[in-house]
Amino acid sequence: MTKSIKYSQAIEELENIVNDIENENISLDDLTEKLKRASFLIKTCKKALFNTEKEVNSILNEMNEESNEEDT
Amino acid sequence: MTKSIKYSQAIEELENIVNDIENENISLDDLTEKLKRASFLIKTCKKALFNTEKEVNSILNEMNEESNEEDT
Amino acid sequence: MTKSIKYSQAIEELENIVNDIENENISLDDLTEKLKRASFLIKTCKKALFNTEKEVNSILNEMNEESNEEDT
Amino acid sequence: MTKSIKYSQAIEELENIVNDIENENISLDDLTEKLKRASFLIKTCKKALFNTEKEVNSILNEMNEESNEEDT
Amino acid sequence: MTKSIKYSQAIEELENIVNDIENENISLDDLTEKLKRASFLIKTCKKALFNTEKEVNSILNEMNEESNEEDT
Amino acid sequence: MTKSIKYSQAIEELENIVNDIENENISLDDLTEKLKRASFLIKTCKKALFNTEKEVNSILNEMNEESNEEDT
Amino acid sequence: MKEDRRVFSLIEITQSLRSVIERKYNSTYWIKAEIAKLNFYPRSGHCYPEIVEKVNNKVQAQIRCTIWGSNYQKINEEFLKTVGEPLKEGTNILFRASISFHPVYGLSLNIVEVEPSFTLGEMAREKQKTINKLQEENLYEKNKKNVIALLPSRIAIISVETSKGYNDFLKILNNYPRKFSIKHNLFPAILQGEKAVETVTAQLREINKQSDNFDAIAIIRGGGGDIGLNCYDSYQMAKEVATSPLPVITGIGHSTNETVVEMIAWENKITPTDVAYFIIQKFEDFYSRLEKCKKSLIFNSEKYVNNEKNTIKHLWGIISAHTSNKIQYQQYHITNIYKNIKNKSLELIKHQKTSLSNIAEKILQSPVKQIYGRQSELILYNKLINSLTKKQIKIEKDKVNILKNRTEQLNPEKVLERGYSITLCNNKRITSTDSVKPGDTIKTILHKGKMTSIIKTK
Repeated sequence: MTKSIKYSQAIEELENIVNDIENENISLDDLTEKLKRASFLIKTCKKALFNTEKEVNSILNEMNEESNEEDT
Repeated sequence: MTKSIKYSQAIEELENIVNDIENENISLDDLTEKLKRASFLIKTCKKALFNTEKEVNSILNEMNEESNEEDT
Repeated sequence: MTKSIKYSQAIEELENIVNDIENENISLDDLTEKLKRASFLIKTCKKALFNTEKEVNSILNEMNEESNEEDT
Repeated sequence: MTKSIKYSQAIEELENIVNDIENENISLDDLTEKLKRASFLIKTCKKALFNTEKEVNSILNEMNEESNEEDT
Repeated sequence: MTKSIKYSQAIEELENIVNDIENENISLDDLTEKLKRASFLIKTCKKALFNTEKEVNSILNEMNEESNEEDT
Repeated sequence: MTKSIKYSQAIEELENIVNDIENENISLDDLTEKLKRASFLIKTCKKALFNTEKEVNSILNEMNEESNEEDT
Repeated sequence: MKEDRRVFSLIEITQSLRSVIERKYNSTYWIKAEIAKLNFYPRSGHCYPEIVEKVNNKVQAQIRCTIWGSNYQKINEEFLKTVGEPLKEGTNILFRASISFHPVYGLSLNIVEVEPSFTLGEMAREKQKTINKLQEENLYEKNKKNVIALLPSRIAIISVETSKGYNDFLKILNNYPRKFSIKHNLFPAILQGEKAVETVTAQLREINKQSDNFDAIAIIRGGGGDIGLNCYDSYQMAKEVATSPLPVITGIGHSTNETVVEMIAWENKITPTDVAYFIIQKFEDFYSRLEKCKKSLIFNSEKYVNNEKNTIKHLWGIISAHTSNKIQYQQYHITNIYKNIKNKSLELIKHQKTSLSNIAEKILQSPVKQIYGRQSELILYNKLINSLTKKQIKIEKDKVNILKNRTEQLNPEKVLERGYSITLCNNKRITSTDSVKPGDTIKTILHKGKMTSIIKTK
């Protein structure tokens, strides 16, 4: 997967896949394909989430530290 | 941040960001960016406050000294 | 300050500034300017009061001396 | 002072000045001027009183001498 | 004084002056004039009294002498 | 008019004068005149008391003439 | 001369009369009558009154009486003592008498006793009659209404030159220390007894004729005791007194009851001395009025002048005091004004200082407060962003996890793991036996491995 897939697009595709599987008769071969894609997308999202959380935490920590510095 | 951003504008932007986050109008993809902006704005405001405080204190001290001189 | 600012006008302007600050009608951006103006006006008024007091005392003393001369 | 200012008028004006100062109808800007006027009026009144007293005393003394002559 | 001012008129005028002075109807400006007039009136009255007394005494002496003649 | 009526008039006039002087109903200006008249009336009445009829009549006539003169 | 005629001698007759009368009237009798004539003989001391009874002034009965000298003195004394008058003509009396007849003197009453109180009553009746008559004629108060001259200097005197009263009167007037001009003319008259009425009345008439020459009439009597005064009760005299245009002053001098004349007189002074003093008093009154006037004139003229002197002094005192006060007050007033101006000016400056420093203080405090407010605002934003961001990440995480779970449940591998298998016929998943018939070849997918079978029965 290239970096070009955005988290929001990934979530959308994932939701579509899950919906499709749940509501339609898909051939077993397709199912396997779809599940593979879903598994990939989930991984992608988790990565994105993980990265974002790391970044956010770092920014928040910075902000907090600053205000703590000033407060103390 | 250039000096062209006024404190009052900065506060307004901050309020908007907070609102957006609160109402989940921001996708995770933009979250980091927005947070960075918010962090920047808060830093900017703090700096502005800090500067104003310094200036105010210097004016007040000057005034105080003067009135003390006259009173004594 | 030029002599053109009257004491009474200065006091009125000062009272307006106080009101504005108290009612938070002033943005932080203008606070320093207003405060500088206030400081200037207070200085001006003090000077005016000081001068008036000196003059008043001198007139009163003159009046008093005369009446003492005549009384004795 | 010209003779045209009467003692009674002077006293009335003085009382008005006292009232104005008491009721703070005078701004600080005008105080010095008013006091100068008051000083002038008081001087005038004292002169008038002094002259009247001299004249009155001379008449009273004259009459007293006469009645002493008659009584003895 | 001309004979045209009668004692009774003089007394009446004096009483009016007394009333005016007592009721403070006289301003300091007029005080000297009033006092001069009063002084003049008093002098006039004294003269009139002196003359009357002399005449009265002469009439009374005459009366006394006559009655002594008759009683003896 | 009989003599005795004249006496009563004379003494009545006298007593009126006496009352007027006693109660100070006359002005000082008239005192001498009144006293002269009283003195004359006393003289007249005394003569009526002590003298012979002839003398009394002449005095009474005199008195009458005088009072007529005064009345006119 | 006829034979059968019986002739008596006078003596026989008179003796017979005498014996008849003495036999018939052998007692004494009380009789009332008026004495017409007294007929008193001083030498012998006997009295032979003629007594009468009158009706309408006509004599209806008359008889001669005898009072023997020895009785007369006693009777007369007693009568005088009680009645104030002696027995005299015109007096009504009540008496006790015996009746006697004397051959020579004829019939007479021998009076042995007189009752004086009867006469007294009769006189009182007469006096009351006079008073009543005067009152009926509106004369009783008439003389009193006269006005006496202020100085009654001409007095008409009715008296007798020889009377003690008149002399007393003159003595008082002449010896009085102040020689007042009092003149008096004597009009002589009898002042008591029967003739008094006539003479006094006549003189009153005479004086009234020339009333312009007099100021008053004085009737003066004295030294005659209390006897013979009932003439002053006579209507005739009283009327003359009452109608006189001059005031009548009486000085009749007695100690018994007031007579009618005295009652109606302008003034009754009783004694002549009092009359003199009364007249003098009028002069004295006038004199003292004059003296009072003189004294008052002397005292009050001087007092008047002195009062005026004091008035002037007082007025001048007020004027000079007030003038000085006024100047002092004005000096004080100006000093006050100066003090006021000074205090108020300094107060004004002080007040301005205070209000300026108040303003300064507010200015000093307000910005700091504002900055604190802004700082805490920023901290609040910081915290909000912090928590909101974290919250959003958590929400996203949850969302992803839910999707992952759902995906995993859809994966058949999980079912196969627990011993289930998938049956395919013609590569299609079958869920019911209806879609196969015996003899069909079916493929079974297990958790591990696949197998192919042929259906025998159904």
